[in-house]
Amino acid sequence: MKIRHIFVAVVVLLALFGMLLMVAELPPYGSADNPGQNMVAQRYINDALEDTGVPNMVTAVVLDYRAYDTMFETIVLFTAALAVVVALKPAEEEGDDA
Amino acid sequence: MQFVAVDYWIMALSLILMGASLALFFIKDLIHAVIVYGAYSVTMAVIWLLMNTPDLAITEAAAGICTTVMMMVAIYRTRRPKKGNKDEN
Amino acid sequence: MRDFILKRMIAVILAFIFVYGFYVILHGHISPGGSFAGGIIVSLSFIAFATVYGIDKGKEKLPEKFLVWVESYGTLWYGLMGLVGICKGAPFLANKLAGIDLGVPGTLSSGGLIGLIGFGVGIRVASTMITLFYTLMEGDA
Amino acid sequence: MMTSWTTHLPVFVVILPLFVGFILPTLARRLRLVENLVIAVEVISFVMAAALAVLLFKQNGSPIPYAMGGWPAPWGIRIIADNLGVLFLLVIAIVGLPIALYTKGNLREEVGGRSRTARFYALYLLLMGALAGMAVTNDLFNVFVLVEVATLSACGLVSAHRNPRAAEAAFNYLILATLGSGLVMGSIGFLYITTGHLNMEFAARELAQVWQHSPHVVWMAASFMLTGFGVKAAMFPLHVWLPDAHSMAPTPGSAVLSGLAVKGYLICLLKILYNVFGQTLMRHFTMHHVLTAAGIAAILAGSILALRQDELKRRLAYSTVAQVGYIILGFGFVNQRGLAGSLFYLASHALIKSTLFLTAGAIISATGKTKVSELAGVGRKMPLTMGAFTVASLGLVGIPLFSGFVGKWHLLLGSFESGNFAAAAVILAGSVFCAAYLFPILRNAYFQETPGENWQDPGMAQRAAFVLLSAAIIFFGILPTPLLTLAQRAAADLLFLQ
Amino acid sequence: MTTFLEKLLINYPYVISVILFFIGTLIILTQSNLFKKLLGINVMETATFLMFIAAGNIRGGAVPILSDTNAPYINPLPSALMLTGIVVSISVTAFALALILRLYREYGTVDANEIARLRNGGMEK
Amino acid sequence: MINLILALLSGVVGALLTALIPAKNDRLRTTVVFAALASALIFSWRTALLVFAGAELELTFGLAGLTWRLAPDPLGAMFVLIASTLWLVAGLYSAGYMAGKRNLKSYYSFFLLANSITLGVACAGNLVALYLFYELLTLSTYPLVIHERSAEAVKAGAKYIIYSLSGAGALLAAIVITHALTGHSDFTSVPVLAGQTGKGLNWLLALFIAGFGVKAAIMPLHRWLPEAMVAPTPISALLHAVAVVYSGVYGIIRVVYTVFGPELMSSLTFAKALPWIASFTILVGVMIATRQDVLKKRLAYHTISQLSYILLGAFTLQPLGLSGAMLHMISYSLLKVTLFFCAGIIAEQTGETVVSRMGGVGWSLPKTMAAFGVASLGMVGMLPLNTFWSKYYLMRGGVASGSWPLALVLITSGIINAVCFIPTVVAAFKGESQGRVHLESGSSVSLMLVPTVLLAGISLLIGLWPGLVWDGVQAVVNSFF
Repeated sequence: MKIRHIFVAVVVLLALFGMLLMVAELPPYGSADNPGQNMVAQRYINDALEDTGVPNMVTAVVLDYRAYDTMFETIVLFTAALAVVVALKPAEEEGDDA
Repeated sequence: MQFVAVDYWIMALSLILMGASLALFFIKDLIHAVIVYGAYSVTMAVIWLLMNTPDLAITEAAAGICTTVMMMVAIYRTRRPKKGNKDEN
Repeated sequence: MRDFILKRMIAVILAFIFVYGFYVILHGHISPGGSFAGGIIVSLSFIAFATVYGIDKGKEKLPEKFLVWVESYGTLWYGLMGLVGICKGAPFLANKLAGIDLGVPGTLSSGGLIGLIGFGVGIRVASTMITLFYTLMEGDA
Repeated sequence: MMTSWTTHLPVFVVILPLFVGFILPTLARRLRLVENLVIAVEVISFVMAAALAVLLFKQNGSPIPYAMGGWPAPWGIRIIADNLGVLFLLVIAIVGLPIALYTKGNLREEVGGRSRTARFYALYLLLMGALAGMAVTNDLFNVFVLVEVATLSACGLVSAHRNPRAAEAAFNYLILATLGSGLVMGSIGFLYITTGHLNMEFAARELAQVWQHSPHVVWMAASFMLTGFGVKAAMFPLHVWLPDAHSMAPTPGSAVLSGLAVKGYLICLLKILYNVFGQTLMRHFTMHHVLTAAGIAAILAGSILALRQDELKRRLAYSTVAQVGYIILGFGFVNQRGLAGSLFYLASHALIKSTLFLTAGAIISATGKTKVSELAGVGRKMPLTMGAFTVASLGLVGIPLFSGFVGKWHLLLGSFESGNFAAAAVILAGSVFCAAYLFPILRNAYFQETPGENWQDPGMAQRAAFVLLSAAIIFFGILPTPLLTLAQRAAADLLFLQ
Repeated sequence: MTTFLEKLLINYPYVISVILFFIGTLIILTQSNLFKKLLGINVMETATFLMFIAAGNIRGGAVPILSDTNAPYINPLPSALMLTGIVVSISVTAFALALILRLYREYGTVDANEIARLRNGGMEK
Repeated sequence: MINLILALLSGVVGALLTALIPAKNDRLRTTVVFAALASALIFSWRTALLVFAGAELELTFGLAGLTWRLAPDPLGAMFVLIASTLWLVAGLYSAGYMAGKRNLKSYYSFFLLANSITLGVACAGNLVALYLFYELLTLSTYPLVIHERSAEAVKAGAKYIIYSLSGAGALLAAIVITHALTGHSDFTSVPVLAGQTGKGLNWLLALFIAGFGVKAAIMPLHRWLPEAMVAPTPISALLHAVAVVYSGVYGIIRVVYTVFGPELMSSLTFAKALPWIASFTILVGVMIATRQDVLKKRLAYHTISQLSYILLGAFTLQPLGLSGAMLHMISYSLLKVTLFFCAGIIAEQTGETVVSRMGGVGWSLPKTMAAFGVASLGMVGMLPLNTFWSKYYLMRGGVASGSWPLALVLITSGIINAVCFIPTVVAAFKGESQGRVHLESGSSVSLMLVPTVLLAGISLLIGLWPGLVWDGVQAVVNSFF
């Protein structure tokens, strides 16, 4: 068990080092000209009100621009509810319908 | 790149985050661990608030509480005295 | 747990939590928050109720069968809102393109389908959370 | 009206199973209706997938895009029913129908009461919908969400079995798969931060310009992506959850997990590797060598582990590890033949492995025996079941005129084209191993003394499922052209050959 | 030409999220208590969320709700994505808790090693 | 054309019918089996004669994205003749040997199926079809190997199938490479790989030889063959001394003459090593055979040795060598089947399988032992028997190819063969008659004896009048040179 833990720790530390190398190459945090603030974000910011009629851009993105994702998001929650019931409901309970 | 006050706030709060997450390694009592996680989650929500995303901050706060409550419930249920191992985690 | 003061306190606070949750759901598109956070807040009020007054009492108020219906048809509601677009000759999940009136920005009824979808999602998130809680509380007896 | 319905096909094929899945829990009292609904959904899905394929062939393989909500590509989510997607949609539809038939009236023993069964069906349909979504998705974050739906529903399917060990298998699966999706999400995050796009085409275009400034980002994104999907798709060293999960799940669950779910993750990985990183970056960062090495290791290790199992379903589960190796190996060849072979092999393995699991489940429930060594004489008592098992085994070994052969043939062509002779040797050795772990089952079943017990083929629906599956295996072995053309075009698309 | 450490300091939210990510991963991989594993998953996922959100943030930017500020609005896309992410993480947590409860019902413990031991012992019988 | 199809189908149809007939109905099954064997025989002969007369038969299918071609040429026709004739004889012998034994249904079904598939191997018109039939042959003969269902049989079967499938794997790799190089693999008068250059061809040849060499039992790949002798005697005689192993030998000749072609072969380094590999197998095989005490094992190792005679002839790349190979293919098959049949009769009648305890058997079973003696003489290569001619041409071929030691190898091997078999025959007639032991197996001696003696007679006839088969042999040789 112990050896496995050490192995895991070494692997994770190596990966951590790689990640730090990577972080140094990422565009600087908080800058207004990051790749993230490109035409995609600009359209969400500038046209959201006109496109969707809501001032909250996050909601505009969640429920309109990327509504397809959000549909799957609700499905994830639905799946979890189903799975929880399947996992915990006793197998023999005839006539019971939840 | 100049740091502003918000940055220092975030750094300070992130120390709490790291402390809380490291504490998860060592805390034996699960209830305590979950409480620590709740604190972690609220701190995270505050950080997100500082990062200009109030939507997420609200959601994370709610979700953190929800997670904490569910875990509490589950932990209490796995502590029913069965075979006398009441204090075992 | 079965403390009198606690029960009274909760009874008062719960109403506020409940109403606040619905506020968050309904104002998701004009202020911070959203249907998901609001749904959780609504569910938390019920969870608190069930915790304090006992799960059975909670089930009296919200039977599991009802929750299943809300969950299923709440999720379906989202899809049906998407189909509105198709019925109007626009793509799936279209809102403005489907010719829905977007209303006056900043009001509760604005945003066309967004408000409707958000409300459905909020309700069903709440019911799902309550289901999860019920099941975890006494799923395997 | 006709045209409008066909333009909406790519989305209908995704949402139909989902919509029906939503309402199934409320119909728990009427299980008959639920079963018939599921079968109907599968039939309609098949028709729609076939219609999409016809449409695609009519326009010579140029993809059918669909902008969700009408928002154009970089802003909204645009799904694309291209050759790859339609190929996988067809596979889902062809495999899904027999599995649905198999479940008819057959879940009581493994799953339990009505509400559980209804939810099992709902989870099954959600998984199908998520897989269909993966087939047509073209958006990085959409991939993540679909992967999550698939993971949760797959875990739900595993945990639906009454056996206590199923819960443990599901938990391990859930933890590792969530770790995997955390890695995938991290990787998507890196890509998003550097490129600012989530749409695969735009991200690829942007990445091609910026990757030289941030090679480590590409490194980490690629390795996270490979590890994350590797965990989910059971690439060899990361397969630890698979044997438990796939052997503990209820039989239809095992079939759909081994046959389709793993393939869905592989399709997503393929899309991201080739559509976002592109073959230039793959070669530059030697990702193809990693894939090839992982494939070789998986084939050898999976086969050897499978040989050592005595429990039938576990043996099949390890066999999946080995067969996933073939597909990964094909991804690593980075040429059209290898990719086409890999995709065809993916389709053929989906058919074959679901047949194997379904027949194994039928045998286990009829005989009550789970060990390979105890199954003497099953072939005589359950001719149809064992016949389907035989067809699938021959297909998996790669006997000509069964579907596995076509895939192996093209994989071999690909491996020679990329000059990778070790891979070719491993592909062939894998066939021999495959024979070594499957043929003893057949030998026991046909050439051992038949016990006097009253074992019987399962009911009509199940038999229909077996007949359909084995017919498909033979059909695609003899006339692979439709699928193979799709696979070749998909490979050309992925490599940007025109 | 900024040095490596300076770059790290500029990108400190990413560093934090990376560290948290690995702490979470380590908790998952090394802790045998199932609840701890679950907490590890949550830590890991929130770390990823943090990374996304930091990617969308602009220092001195404005909340992405239309108002009459002059500050640039921050990118709403990562927030939208992370809403989905939070739902996913809560779903996973709920399901994992259900499985833990079922495992507890079957084995009477919530320790992975213990469960493995009990199962193998059960198989020998 | 119709002859070819009927020849191929009669075995399959017979197998299906046999599988449908109830297990108890012996009489009906025998009828069906012989009808199928006879029709296979008749139509194969007609096909073969058409081919020898110069007719071009060709059937093409486009399946699995590949072209599958059936086109027998003189070489294939020769194999068709040998296989279909011996199959009927072995069927006759089986009727005697297997009478009253268990699992007859599966035995005859797979017996007939293997007949069709072997004819398919012979008629295959391109590598892909050849591979298909080659693979199917493994699968259809596997049940015959494990016919006894004993642990030993199962182990032998596992070994057989692993070896064969590994070989088929190497073959598949080779075929895929050939396909990638030329885009087709049809057997025509122009060799498939004609005009190709490159060092890789050596490896390709090695892959081909390894693929077919497993069934042809070239020395390092031979280990499955002695083990497969646990099968019933007709199966050992027909499949593991003739049909299955000939499919390997046939495949190698195909590869050498139709895929690579003599010209290309003579330029390859590996091709120069091949006669020596064959020689090694000849000598070592027969030496091991001499040390075996169990008769069937001795015959098995002897088979390994003799198969390489044929290969040696083919590897000389000389018309004379190929003539020798063809002649040996015919002669050896007749003699080896005789030997196995005798071994089967001895085992069934006296219960004796070990050579050292066969003293006096000759007096109990005079006709059998006489046939055995004739066949033994043939294995040595004595004059009145057909193998004399084949060895003669093999030696001439070896010398013509410029390596006179090859002739020496053949002579040495003949001497060892004599050491191997003559003492057995002599011992059998030494000592007292042991009396006939009647085992209660219900097997019929006369049904076993007739084919045995018949084959020995044919061998003598060919030995005395080799012109009987010479035309066919010349046709094969002319089709390649």
